Amino acid sequence: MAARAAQELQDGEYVNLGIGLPTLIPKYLSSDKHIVLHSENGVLAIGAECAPDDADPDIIDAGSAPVTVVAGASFCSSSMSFAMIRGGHLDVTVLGALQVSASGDLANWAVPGQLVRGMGGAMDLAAGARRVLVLTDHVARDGSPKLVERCTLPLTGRAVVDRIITNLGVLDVTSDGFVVVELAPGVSLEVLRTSTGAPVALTSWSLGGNPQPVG
Amino acid sequence: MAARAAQELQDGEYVNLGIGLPTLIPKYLSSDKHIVLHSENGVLAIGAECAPDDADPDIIDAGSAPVTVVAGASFCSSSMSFAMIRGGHLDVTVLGALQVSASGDLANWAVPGQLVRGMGGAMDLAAGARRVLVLTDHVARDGSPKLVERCTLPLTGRAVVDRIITNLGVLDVTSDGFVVVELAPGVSLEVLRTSTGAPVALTSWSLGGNPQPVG
Amino acid sequence: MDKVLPEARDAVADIEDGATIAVGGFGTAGVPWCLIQALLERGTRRLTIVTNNCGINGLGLATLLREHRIERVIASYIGQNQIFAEQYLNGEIEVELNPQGTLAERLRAGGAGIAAFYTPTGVDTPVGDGGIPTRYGPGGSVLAQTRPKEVRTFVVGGESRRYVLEEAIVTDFALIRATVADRHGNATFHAAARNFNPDFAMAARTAIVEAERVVDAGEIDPDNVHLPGIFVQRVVAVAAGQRS
Amino acid sequence: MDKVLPEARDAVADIEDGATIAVGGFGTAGVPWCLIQALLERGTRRLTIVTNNCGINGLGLATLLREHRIERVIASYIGQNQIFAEQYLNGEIEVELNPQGTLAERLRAGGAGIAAFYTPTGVDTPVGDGGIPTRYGPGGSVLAQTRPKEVRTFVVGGESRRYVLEEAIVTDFALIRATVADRHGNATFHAAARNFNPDFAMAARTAIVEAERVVDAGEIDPDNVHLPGIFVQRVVAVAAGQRS
Repeated sequence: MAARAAQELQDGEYVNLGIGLPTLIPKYLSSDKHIVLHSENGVLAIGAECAPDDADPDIIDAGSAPVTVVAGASFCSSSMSFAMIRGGHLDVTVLGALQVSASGDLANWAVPGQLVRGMGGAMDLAAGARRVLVLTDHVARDGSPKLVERCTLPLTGRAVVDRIITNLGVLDVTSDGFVVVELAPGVSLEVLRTSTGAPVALTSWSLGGNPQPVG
Repeated sequence: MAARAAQELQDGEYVNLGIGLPTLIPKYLSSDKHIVLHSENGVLAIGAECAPDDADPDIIDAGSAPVTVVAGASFCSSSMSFAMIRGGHLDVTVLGALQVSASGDLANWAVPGQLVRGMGGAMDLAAGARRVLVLTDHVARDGSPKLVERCTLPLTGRAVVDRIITNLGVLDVTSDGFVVVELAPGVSLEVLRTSTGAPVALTSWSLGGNPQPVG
Repeated sequence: MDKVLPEARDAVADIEDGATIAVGGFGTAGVPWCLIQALLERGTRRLTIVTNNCGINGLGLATLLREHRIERVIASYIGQNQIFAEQYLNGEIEVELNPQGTLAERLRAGGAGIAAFYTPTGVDTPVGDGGIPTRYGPGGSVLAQTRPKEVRTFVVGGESRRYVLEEAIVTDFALIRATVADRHGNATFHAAARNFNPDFAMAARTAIVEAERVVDAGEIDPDNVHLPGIFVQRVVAVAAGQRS
Repeated sequence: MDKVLPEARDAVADIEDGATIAVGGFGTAGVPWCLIQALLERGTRRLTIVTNNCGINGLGLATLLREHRIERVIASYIGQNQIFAEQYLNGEIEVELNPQGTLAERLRAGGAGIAAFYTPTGVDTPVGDGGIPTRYGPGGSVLAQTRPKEVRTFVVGGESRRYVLEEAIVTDFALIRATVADRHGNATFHAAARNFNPDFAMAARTAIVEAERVVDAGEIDPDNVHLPGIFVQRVVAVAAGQRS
């Protein structure tokens, strides 16, 4: 999944990777792409994670992990870092999800009845990045669909998600709802559809662009 | 007048001096006071003006005059410079005036029927500085009073002026209108009053604090 | 002009019970450890703390939570901060959760004299619609929750969109950790230790900086001051790496 | 990643008639002389220019005014700028005057995704009340003037006060003069040449930087970048002191 998400990122893009699964993406970035990674605690052009022993305690990412920076990096205040996010200067953000609706609503920060642990920077990223990718398992641990007609959980943002990458495939959010772009190897359209809580359309475009067998 | 205004500035204060008369103030600052001068084009801790030949063309004040900076100086963007102003971080600003009303309204940027040349930073300074001093001739060139009951010119700010220093004396703006603080040497209260377009009160405090003969 | 005080305890000596304090830091970076420790030792109570995450791994602001000095927290993230979560859930503290960018911008606005602003962040979520628990009662019942905020449509750059109104925050004090500060209060920050520190200093009536190195005025390049001295009232020297 | 273009004319080659352009500079400091010259040579017309003072002593943006390329100016100060004054008075250009801090903040807001904000500046003046001439007709008659803006009371830090609502500005392009820029677009400014440049770059869809020195990525200290490369799309090298 992280490898597939890495393919979404284009040379020259400014990208923020949410905590969790998305942090695995850099490992899969091909070296001929120059992607500038942003971290909302005021770091632009993050490099590799580094061993705690080599770490500069002041160079951390938004998950508090020790990191390095690459040539062309800059540090800034939180208000400036979120000016980048909210002002539409990030090309892409990749976020995790609890639920994504067929109209692109994202819920990833709170579950009623459980302790609310705070939204951190997720709402700013959802509202501000030009393209919002979601990277998530296709279904929840209890087997219930995460891709749904309408989110039942509190939203992180309305109509913000552009594309969803799961262990079963890649789906776009369109004005007609979910559209399959790719199926993961060995996954049938039928499996994808039964694992999804809303209709999944199959466009001729997605057929044409899809090397995997469909149906 | 500039010498008298210089006495108003206290050790350790952050001060912005408007263009025109107020720029003469630094010459009269006693050397035992450390005043930090701010210029709205993003300079904090301006020093002396300097000869054009010695000038760094990038170090100018808000009047585009070449200046120096002193130890402890910093440069910043315009938005940050006005954050200092609007956020109440300046202790004092000294501005020129076309009119000041008895309730502290200031008019200093536009005359109906004449070309409006822009307010520049004057409105931000009037709204933002903790203390607004006005430094001006007591009457206009045509002899009409500049200190008036109500401003007839477009305002720079309402109820913003704290103290006025003129060639005739020093007046405070209070809830009772103008109150004389000092008379300039050789100026009688009568002259001050006939030169002022609103009542001028004489408090016992101002009498006590005033070495000049009154009346 | 010399804003340097001898000890951290001198710098926090007038922080009274009930004060509102913005505290810089994100995770372990840029945390004013020594000022927090001095505040703990001073014993001040009923504090309102504005901060991103209110301590980490039991350290920093978590030490004030443990001693029950805090009654209200304005933050963006609780995460795995166990004592913060506990006191929120058991109703001991009131918590107002903000999107992280909104939190930074609210204090930047307070420092810049802006009363309120319209942001796209949080529209059609509980941030704009209200309903985020702010205080829990016995058995996990919700005693108080956030109220709906004004939402308005603006056209910016030709694009029509809805925005939520967020108000500025001004605090009594700010506790700031800098890498270098001069005697006039000018400060610089190393790497991600900058984070909320400059914004929070601007928002406070009295900003107190602990700096790993204190230098004379003129030693910091005027082009590279991250926090101008006009926003800083007090400076205390601490050792690099010193955390209490 | 290399944002450097060979010549200023390459950097402005897609600025079309009718574009809105924010142009940095205050007085003679931080003015993008070479990009303005390239725009002049390109011949682009009907421009809306956002700028503090629209040229000085007949130089900079005044050269575009002289060639009648500008139809609208959003600025804070005309001062002794004779051609600016003339074209405002004779009705050739439309002028919207803003308090200088409001101008900077409107573009900073545009760059930061804030749609609008409440500022104390201009309350109870023609800025808030309306009535500043924006276009003159024959004989000095006023053809159009600013409209009243919303005024609202907020309590900030315990103090109740009235504020006026000001909206963000986003532009198609920004022309920026930097002292040093790297190939990724990170830039620094010397002294008061910074002024509006970082704010204006943020507010533009395409920010073009002319830099007195262009260096490889990594040569600017990451702690001292004044304008992060994420806000910059194009870089052009000019000689220090070069003005056209």
